[in-house]
This record gives sequence, structure tokens and C-alpha cells, in this order.
Amino acid sequence: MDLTVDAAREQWRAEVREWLAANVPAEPLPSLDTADGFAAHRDWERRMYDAGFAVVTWPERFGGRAVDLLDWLAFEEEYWAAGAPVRVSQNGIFLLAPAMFEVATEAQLERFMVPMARADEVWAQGWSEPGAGSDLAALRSRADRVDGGWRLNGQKTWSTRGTFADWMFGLFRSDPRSLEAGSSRHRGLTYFLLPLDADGVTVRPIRQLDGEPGFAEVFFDDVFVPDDQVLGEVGKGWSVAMSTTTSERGLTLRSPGRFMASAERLLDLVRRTPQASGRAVDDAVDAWLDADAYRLYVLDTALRAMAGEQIGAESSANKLFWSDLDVRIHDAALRLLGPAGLLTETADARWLDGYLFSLAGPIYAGTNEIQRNVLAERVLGLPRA
Amino acid sequence: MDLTVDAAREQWRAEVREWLAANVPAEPLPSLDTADGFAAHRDWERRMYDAGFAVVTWPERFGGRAVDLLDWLAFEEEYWAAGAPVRVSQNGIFLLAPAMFEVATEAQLERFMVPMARADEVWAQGWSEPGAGSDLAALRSRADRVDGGWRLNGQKTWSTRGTFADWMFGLFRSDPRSLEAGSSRHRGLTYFLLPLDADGVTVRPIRQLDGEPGFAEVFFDDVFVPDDQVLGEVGKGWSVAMSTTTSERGLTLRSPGRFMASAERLLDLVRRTPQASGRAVDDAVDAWLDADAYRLYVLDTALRAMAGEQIGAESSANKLFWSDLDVRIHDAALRLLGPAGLLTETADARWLDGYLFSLAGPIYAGTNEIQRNVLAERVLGLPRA
Amino acid sequence: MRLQPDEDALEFAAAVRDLLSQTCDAQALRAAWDSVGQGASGRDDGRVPGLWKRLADMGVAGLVVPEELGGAGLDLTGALPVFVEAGRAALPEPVVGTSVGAALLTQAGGAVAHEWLPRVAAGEAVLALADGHDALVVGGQWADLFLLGDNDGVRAVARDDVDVDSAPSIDPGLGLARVRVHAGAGAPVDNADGRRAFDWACVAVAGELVGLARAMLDRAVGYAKVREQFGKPIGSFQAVKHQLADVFVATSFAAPVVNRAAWSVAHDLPTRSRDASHAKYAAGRAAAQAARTALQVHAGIGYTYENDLHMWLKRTWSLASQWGTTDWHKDRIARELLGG
Amino acid sequence: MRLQPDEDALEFAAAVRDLLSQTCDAQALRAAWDSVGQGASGRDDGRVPGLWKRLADMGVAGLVVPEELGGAGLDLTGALPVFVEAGRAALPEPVVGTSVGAALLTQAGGAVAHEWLPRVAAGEAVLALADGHDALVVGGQWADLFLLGDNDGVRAVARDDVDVDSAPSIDPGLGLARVRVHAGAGAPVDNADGRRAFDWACVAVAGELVGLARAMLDRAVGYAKVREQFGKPIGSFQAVKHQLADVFVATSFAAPVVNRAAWSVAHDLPTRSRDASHAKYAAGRAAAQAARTALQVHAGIGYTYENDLHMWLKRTWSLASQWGTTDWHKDRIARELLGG
Repeated sequence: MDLTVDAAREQWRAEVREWLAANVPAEPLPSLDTADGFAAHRDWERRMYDAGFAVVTWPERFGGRAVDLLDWLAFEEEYWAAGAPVRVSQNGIFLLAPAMFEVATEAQLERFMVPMARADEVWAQGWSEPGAGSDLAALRSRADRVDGGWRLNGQKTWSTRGTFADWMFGLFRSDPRSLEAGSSRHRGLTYFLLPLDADGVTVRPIRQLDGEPGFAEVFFDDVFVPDDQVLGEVGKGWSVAMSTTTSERGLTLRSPGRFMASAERLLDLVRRTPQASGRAVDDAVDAWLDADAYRLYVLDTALRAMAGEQIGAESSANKLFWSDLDVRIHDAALRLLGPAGLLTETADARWLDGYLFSLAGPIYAGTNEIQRNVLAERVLGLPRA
Repeated sequence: MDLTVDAAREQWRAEVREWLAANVPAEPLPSLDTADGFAAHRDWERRMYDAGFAVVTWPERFGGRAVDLLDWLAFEEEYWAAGAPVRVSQNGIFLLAPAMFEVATEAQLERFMVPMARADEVWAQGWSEPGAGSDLAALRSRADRVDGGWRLNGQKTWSTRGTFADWMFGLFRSDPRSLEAGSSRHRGLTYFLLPLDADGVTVRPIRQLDGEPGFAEVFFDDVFVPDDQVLGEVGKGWSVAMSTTTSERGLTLRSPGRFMASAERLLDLVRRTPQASGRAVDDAVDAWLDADAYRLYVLDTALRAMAGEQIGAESSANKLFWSDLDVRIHDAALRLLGPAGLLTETADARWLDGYLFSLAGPIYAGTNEIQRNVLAERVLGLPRA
Repeated sequence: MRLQPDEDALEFAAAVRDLLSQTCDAQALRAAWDSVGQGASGRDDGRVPGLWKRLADMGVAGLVVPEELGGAGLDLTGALPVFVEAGRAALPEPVVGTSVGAALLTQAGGAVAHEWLPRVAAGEAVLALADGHDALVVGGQWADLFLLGDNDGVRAVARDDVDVDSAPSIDPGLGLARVRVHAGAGAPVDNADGRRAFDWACVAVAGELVGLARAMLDRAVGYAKVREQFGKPIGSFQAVKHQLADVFVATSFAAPVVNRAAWSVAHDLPTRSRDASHAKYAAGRAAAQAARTALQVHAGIGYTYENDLHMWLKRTWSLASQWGTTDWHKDRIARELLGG
Repeated sequence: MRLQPDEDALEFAAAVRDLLSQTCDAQALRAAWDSVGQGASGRDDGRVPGLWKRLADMGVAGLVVPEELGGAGLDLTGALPVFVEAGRAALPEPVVGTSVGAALLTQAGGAVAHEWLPRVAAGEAVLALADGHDALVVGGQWADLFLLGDNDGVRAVARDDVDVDSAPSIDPGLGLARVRVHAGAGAPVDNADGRRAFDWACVAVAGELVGLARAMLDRAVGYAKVREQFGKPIGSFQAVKHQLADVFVATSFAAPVVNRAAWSVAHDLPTRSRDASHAKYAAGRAAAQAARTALQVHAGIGYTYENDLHMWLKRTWSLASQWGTTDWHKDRIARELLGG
């Protein structure tokens, strides 16, 4: 167990910190969920890309720096500590890209990765459907074989970034028999990449709790998708998607830096709230400690992954922990702020925004109920119901 | 909503308080779960009986005072505030007696009630079996019809007070076909009363967490029980038992006075622990408030019951609340005491005893998991799995 | 001796509930929220047009105004069930502010009371309590008269003598405003007990929180019965059942605490403030739990603005924070129980 | 750079685990507990006869004693996995007290260290830390030498110079005793850093708590797989699954915190005390949750003395309370983070 830090890593961290200090916008960007805000965040991503910081773990030929997980964690710590904007390209670079690097053709990599990294093409996700939320294997939107490609019909929902995004990745049922009784519903799904301006695609924004269209419903009416926009093998979409959701629940969706930065801000809030209730202060300290614990857990996981260990269903533990932690951080902040914390046009309103966002954490990317089932059955070996 | 207190009730309370002040033993009695302690608690019950305080809600002809629920609640508040002993006759007077008054024959009442009230005959309960804990309807111990009565065979477990008690009440399967597939397992059970010194009865004490034999396994080997020791109708034991367990979960098992007294002692402990952690103090205040809330809830329930309302599955809410509350009261106390709280031969050791006892609360009388199912299905109307 | 409200009070509240179910359903509430910033003056931003008049006709505006001044003459124990209904409907009207103001003026009596209470009962004047000369005031946007409590007692300040700036918050139906009172403005309300009025308001808001908790529980239970995943209603899964059962328990145990507090405040018992704080604390805690659970059970759909749930969530968060936060009330109790 | 212990340390711990699974299974532990009060002197009350010698032969007694004095020469990061195994077995032996005493003497060096450390490594002398002249001491019943920390530094006091009274507690396998040091007794241990030794002990105990948590989780999971109610294993019910999943999460997130603290203490980093407190806090909290859940899953059978679970519960409660309670450690962190 050697936790000493070497000079190369320190230098990387310093380089990141320096660039962020010089480049992070002084004023927060407008909300990602507005047209203006989306554009501003896209600009920020391009600036990051030009400086070589948009996709630091990627190969250099796609604009990356090929850094390892530890340097990525350091990057993320610095990024959030600097108060830098949320990542509009997150769906693409953190959820789609790992699957791409695993199964995409060389031509697909050439076609998609750089525009993704530059946020020239921002990606939305197409997992859930009205009848398939927690039960993702129940997907019904279908893909029918046609000459040179597929025709998509059906509906997706909860498509994060769907309102303003350019492209979507998602699963469609290419073998309708796989829904019949006795079949494995996970089979017969295929993973597609498609532009949201294609003929037959209708995007209907969904306003979320704060009233902004953070996600969308997307309707497909005979949408043609050519064969070269199938990711991985036909009928193997589920396993491609699982490689994505494993990384989603695992390391890349919620880096510790984000929570450490929130927790530090929370302690600052405690310090400037001398009349605070002891309980709220105590909960804030708890949250800070758990953010630190989360950092150590992810660091440990990263070290094990770098040593070649396979990270499996334990990533559900990760998701349970950070989603609960994020709610607790913001809940403590709102309690410290009191009635003023519910105002929407103050400097502290970011705590309220953060609270609303945190409440989605136990729901998306597999509800926490599902995650507990996964842990109990796949890690602890308890019997299915 | 009239919460004024009238003079007659105040007078009753004063009478109780005065008698307790003059009669409650200055030193705590030895543990109920030892032979000496059991005898001492029996003596105490006799003293209560002679003074007319053993069974205050019962009719006067059985040694009661026929007071209503409000006066009973006042009695209980005074009883626990005075630091009086736990009730060795509790199984009989609080669990069996309500069922007796509902369905017993006049001859049975004549035979059993006064010895029960005087603790000349202390009762143990015979519900659970090794294969039927939370799933009480799975009982297998059987009763076979013989001339003039029944022969019992099988085994009961978790029989509270079983080690030193004189009599047992319990359910036995009098119709073995009721266990067959397609039958309602609740049918075919009969409620028996039997002496624990009968031929064929073997009592094996079970030591509980603290090492004392608080409960017992009881084995039945062709035990003869005459017909006049069947309570209620043959085959209707389940509904007789339910009237008992409803009262068990409801008003009579855990009167608020007990928790109020513990919560007051907890605040005293806070006051003499100036170095206490703020969190522990806060948890103590929470517990005190919830004890107060429990008092109000039971008072409200009693008032509604007196007004003729039927109290049903809501009693599960009651059990969930007090069992959780009791753990929290004692957990806070142990945290305030620190390492000294785990010593077994100190004046504060009653907190430790109380903590261990409290941990059984979420388990016995229907685990809290079962109670939540009951609330969800019977009160909220959610579908069975 | 009862902890439940009287039959009469419950009947009255049932009538209010009926009216609100017709006039302030989720659609009306949504329209009220969307009205913010649309009107010219902003005075009625977030309210349901015409509803206050109808409530006044029923007697809700003058709920606690003495009968001789045109009101229903209820005390807090009688008024409480109406606040529960206001909570259940997430009602965007000044029912608590006006009632507590009326209770304060009734208690104090005198010229201000006789001038304003008949207008209050007629639905022509709306009141609000202000806690200091520069304060966030619930219903401040809507109020005609402000009752300003400070160390020198209570002053009645007409709207002309204050600056009112709407304070945009998560709950557009709360009439929240920052209210600055001009120096030396208003008239003293002799004999007014501002502290008791504060406790009164806490209990009324606790009643709203109980109603909110019940409404959210009902919504979550209803959704859990119809939403299917893995081939069955999600309400058949134990994890969902147990979360909802826990909300039922928390709500069930908060209600008697609130009822008791109403009695304590109405009768000005020595435990008045502690009981009022206990009510606000218990109801705030239960409603917060109900909100979290209702959202989790609704999952994605509950997170949308299109679904109605969010209006109840936001009202809950707002009321749990206003009139002393849940934490603050517990701290107040702790100080009383433990000294210091 | 690793947060996991080294391969060597893990291998050594695995060997300790093997030995303990043979020599200190539940039956041996039960016999040890039952031995209390049966022996003549009481000196070895609650221990497993002969086990310390075997542990000493393996190198556990001299775990952190320098190699030149006959020990294994590990630092806290290397020793930690052994403490985890001690926790897993609810080991009734002075492994933490002796180790932290040895670590203290090793750090200080000098005459006392050279006199005692070889005997420690040989399993012939057992150490204990005492926090004041009249203190409850874990392993005090068993110790040959007491290291007494106070404001004046650290003194080494032989057993002859103290009064030892066994302190009956819920955990008979802890050797808990009230230890009163005779006035002026013992010899100063020059250069000893008593505060660092305290942090060292906290991390070691945190390691035990992690081991306890894992052991209780394993027991509960195992029982949930075989115990049937309503015709199926109780582990197939979601309520049971989710409770156990939550314990898994708590335990998984405590372990890296403890590992990090071992590093901080071993290298005397500026964050040493905070990290040590974090370890004790996180592990104490996780183990307490594991204990509650394990008992609830076992239900009635878990509440019996006949079932083995209770020995793990009681060790957990004891260790969560000793060496600074979970609350105390969090308060210490809060003071550092927030000042005051």
C-alpha cells in the first residue's frame, strides 16, 4: 500500500489546475437546459477540446491525452474544485464512448469520436420507454430490416439532453420474437446511432422539476438508419449497452471530484452560518466525510481496475452511495440556508438547483431499488424472488 | 376536541400515584428471568392484586376496578414513572385476558381469571414454532381428538416466560387437512389452555442475548387436554388468536407510560452528561419527542375506541413506532454513557438491559417487516406480491 | 375529551375540501402557478382567480374572526382541519396568513381589530405576519395589512407604508415577497401577543403539512397500484410497500401532535410554544419523508413538470422551511427541555 | 500506489485467518467466554487457552516489533489485515493492545523498549494502553505492562504497580478491567508519542470493526439463504435483500477509509488524527449497522444465547464504544474541519 504521489502526476494536476484557473468562466454559464445555455456549454467544450482537456483519457488521435484513471480522477477533482461548467457532452464522452472504444468499427471511430469530443455533435441517450423504466429489458421500440439498413418505430423517453442534442444512441428491438413468452427478453435488441434531425424523428421536450426541458420524449416514425450506424452486432445490443451502464454506474458517471467540491462548499456554508442548527452542521460534516470516503472508494476501485481486476456488480454499491450522498449534501445546505434557500434568483440558488438535480440521482441509471436487488442477488448471492 | 382533564380522573391518578409511592420496592427486583426474580415479581403482583391495582380495567368480580382506557393509560404512566417492576403476568393479563373476555365460557372465567390476576398462575404464550415464526399460519403442532378432549403433539418456541410459567395458551392444528394445498392454512387451528406441568410437556429454557432464560422451547408428547380447556370454538383458534394479537400490537402490549418514563430518564442522563456529543443529545431529544407523540397517538386511539370505532390494522403502525422508538431511546443512552454503558454490574446497567430488550421489539409480535406488509396491503390497499 | 377535532369542524372542513376539489384541482393550481408574472400589478400572482371570494362566502376568510364581526368565530382547534385541507390541495391562497392575523387582532381587540376584521371576514382584506422590518413574508405579495412583530410589540402597517418586492421562489403559489417597512410606519396594536401568534401560525402550517403529507401518500399509493414494471404493479414490490408504510406511520403519528398543539395554543397552556414547535417539527419531518418517497415511487414521471406531483413537493419544501425550519423548532424544544 | 494492503500482508493475514478458523471458531469462543470467573487468578479470563502462544509463533504477538528484536517488523499498513481477521473471529486476545503498545515502544526506543519488546514478540508479555491513572482498559485484565498516557507523557508501569479489577461487561472476551496506577509508579518512556499511539489504536480497532461487519454480513446472508418462511428463503424477500445490500455498501465504503488511515498514521501525515477518527467513525457506523441488520435477519434465533451471533454483536458494540465512541470521533473531526 503505497499512497505516495509521484512527480509526474503532480505535474499533470498542476497543468490542469493552471489551465482551469485561467479559463473557467468567471460567471456561471446559463442553464444547460435552455437553448442559450446549451450553446454556451457547447462553446466551453470546444475550448476544452482545443486545449486538450475535453477527453483526457482518450487516445491522442481523437483529441485525448491518453491519461490513466488516476490522472483522470485528479483532472476531475481539479475541474469541479475550479467551479467549471457541467459537461454538455457527458452522455457521449462518458456513456457512449466506452462502448464505442470496445465494439465500434474503425470507420465509426473515425466518423464519430472527434465531433463528439468537440461537442460538434452532442449525444442524447435513448434507453427508457414509457413501459420500460426500471425494467429495461421490456423495451418495445422496434427496428425492422430494410434494404441497406433498418426502419425504427416507437418511442423513447427520459432522453437526457434530448431537447437540444444532435445525435442519439439507444436500443431497439430488432427481433420481435424475443418478446414472446419463453424468450429471453434481453435478446433481439440492437444498438443504434442516429441523428435526431432524421426524417420521422419527433422530439418533444419534457420539463423537469425546475421547469426546464432537461430531457425529452423522442418518437420514431419509420426512421431509416443505415447499417453503418449499428454499434456492435445485430441482436447483441443488450451487452453493448451493459458495458455502457456498467461504466455509467461505475467510475465515469459521477467522479468524486464533483462531490468533494460540493462538500467543501457545504463546509464553507457552515462557516458562514453561525446560527446554524447543530443537527444541520452535523449532517454537513457527515456528508463531507462520506464524500471523502467516496473519493477513497473510487480511487481504490481505479487502482484495482488498473491492476487488471474486473469491476462488476459492485458498481451498484457505487451508485447507491453517491446518489444518497448527493441528496444529503444538498439537503444539509438547504437546511442551513433556511427559507432563503428556496429562492430562485439569488447567489445561493445553485444549492436549490443542485438539490433538485440530486433528487433524480436515486432514480436514473437504474433506480436505487434495482441497484439493491443487483447487489443482493449478484454480489451477495441471495435468491431471486 | 376537548383535552381538559376532569376531577374524577385526576383523583384516580392521584390514588395510583400515592399507592405506588408507598409500595414500589426501593431496590429493583432481581431479573424476571431468574427463579428468584420470578418469585419476587410474583409476590409483587399479589401485592398489587391485594391493593386492587393488578388488573384495573377488569370487572370488579375478578379483582379489577373496571376503569376505562383513559384511566388505564394514566395508571400506566404513573406505574412506569414510579419505576415499578415489569409485569410478570403480562402475557396473561394483557394478551390472553382480552380473548378470554371475548369468547371464554363463564366457567372458564371463574376458573382462570382470578388466579391469573393474582399471578398464582402465570401464563406463557405458545405461538411460534421452529418453522413458523413470521409465518404463523404455517403452524404444525397438532391436536388429535380423543375421548373427552385432545392429545397435543409437537413443539413451540420463543415462549416468553415459558421457563418459569405455570400455564400456556397457544394454537394447535386440530384439522391436519387444513395444511394441504388449496386449503386456507388459517383454518383448522384451535386455541388451547394447558398447564405446563401436564404429563408429556417438556420445557427447555432458551437463553436470550443477556444469557438469561427469558423464553423457552416447549415440547408436547401426547399431552392430554380436556375439552373445557379449549378457548372458543374448535377450528376457530386463528380468529381468537387474532383478537389477542390485535390487542398485542395495539394498545395493551406497550403502554406509552413505559416509553415516557424511559425518555424522561434519558433527558436526565443528558443533563448529567455535560460532555455529551451534540448528535447523541439531539437523538435523545428526538426520542423524547417521539415518546410524547406515541403517548398522543395511543390517547387518540383510545378515545376513538371508546367512541366505538374499530381499531384494525393501524395497530401495525403502533408496533412499528414503539419498537423503533424503544431502540432509539436506549441507543442514545448507551452512546451518552460511552464505554461505561457496556458494563454489566453498575447502576447504569439497566440501560444496557433495556437496550438488549429493545432489540427484540422489531422482531417479536410479528416482525416489523411483516407489519409493514400488513400496513401496505390492508391499510393502503397495495397488491400482494 | 377528544384529540380529534369536533364534528362541526370536520364537517366544515369537508365542505372546504369539496369546494377545493372543484375549484383548486391540479389543473387550476397549475394555471395559478403559470399566472406569475403575467398580470399587470402582480398583486394576485400565483392565486386562483375568484377563489378567495368563494372561500370567504363559505366562511374561510373569516375562519377565526369573531361572529359579531362577521366571522365564523372558530378557535385554532376548530380552524385546524381547514388548514389540513389547504395543505392537501396545496392551496395558493392566504388562508394561514389571514387567519393568524385575524387571530392576533381578535386576541388584541381594539380599534385596528374593529376596523379590519369585518373586511377580512368579507374577503376584502388579506393579512400577513411580518417578522421584522425587512423580511421574507409568506403571502406578502397579496397582503393588504401587515402585522409586524418585533421586540417593541406588534404594529399594523398598511400596504402603502411598505415596499413589497416579489421574491421568486420554488413555490410560485406562496405569494412570497420581501417586505420592507418604512421607518415609523403603522399603528401599534395594543395588547397583541406576537409570540402566541407565531406559535399559532406554526400549528396552522403544521396542519397544512399534514394535509400535504396525506395528499402525497395518496398520490404515491395510487400510482404504485397502476404503474407496472417487470409484469406487475410496482406496489406489489416489498421495497415500495415498505417505503409507503413508513410514510403512513410518520404521518399517522404527526397528526395527533398537531391536534394537541392546536389545543395548547388555543388555551394558551404553559407548554404552548413547545407543543407548537413539536407540531411543526413532526409534521415537517413527516411531510419531507412523504415528499421524498412520493418522488422515488413515481420515479422519472415524478421528476417532470408535466406531472402534478411537483407542486406538492415544492409546497412541502417551502412550508417545512418557513415559520422556523424543522431543525429550528427542534432546537427550540431542546433548549426548553435541557436549558441553555 | 495502492489503497489495498500489500500482497505479503494479505498472505500473512490469510494464514492468521486459517489458524483462527481452526483454533478460534465459535465453539472455542463460547468456551472462552464461559471461562470467565472459573479460573483461580482470573488473569486469563475470557481467552482461548494456548492460542496466544500459537499466534506468537506465527508472528502475531510481535507483529510490529522490529525484526532485530524478534518481531515481524510491520508498520500499521502491514498489520491492519491481521486486525481485520481478529475482528472477523471476534478474537478474545490482546492483539490490538499488545500491538499498539509495541508500536509505541518501537517508536520511542530506549531501555523500556529493549527490555520488553523481545518478550512481547515471544508471546511472553502482553501490553495494554491506559488512558489516565484510573481507567477502563481493554485487555487490562491480561496485561503485564501498562503504558499510561497523560499530559506529562507516557509511563511504563508493570502490573505489580497497578490495581486491576475486572470490569464485567457485555463482552467477556475483551479482558476489560478498571486499572488504578499507584502514585508515582513506573518509569517514563522518553520520546514516546502517546497521541500517535492513540490514533494507531483507533485504526487497528477500526480494522477489527471492518472484520466484524464482514463476518456479521456473511452470517446474515448465509442464514437468509436457508431460513424459509412463507414457503421460500427469507433472502428472496426484497426487504431482507435491501437491508443486506445496504450493509454491504456501508462496509465496502468503510474499508478504504480505514486503509487510508493506516497509511496516514504509519507515515505520521498532518491529517493523521482526522484520518484515524474517520476510520473509527466509518467502521463503527458500518459495523453497528451490520449488527442491527444481522440480528433483524436472524430474528428470534439471533436473539438467543445459543446462537453464535450474539458474540459478534457484543464485540461490535464494545469496540464501537471503546477508544473513543463513534460520536466522539466525529466530533473530533468536526472540530478540526470547522474550528472551535
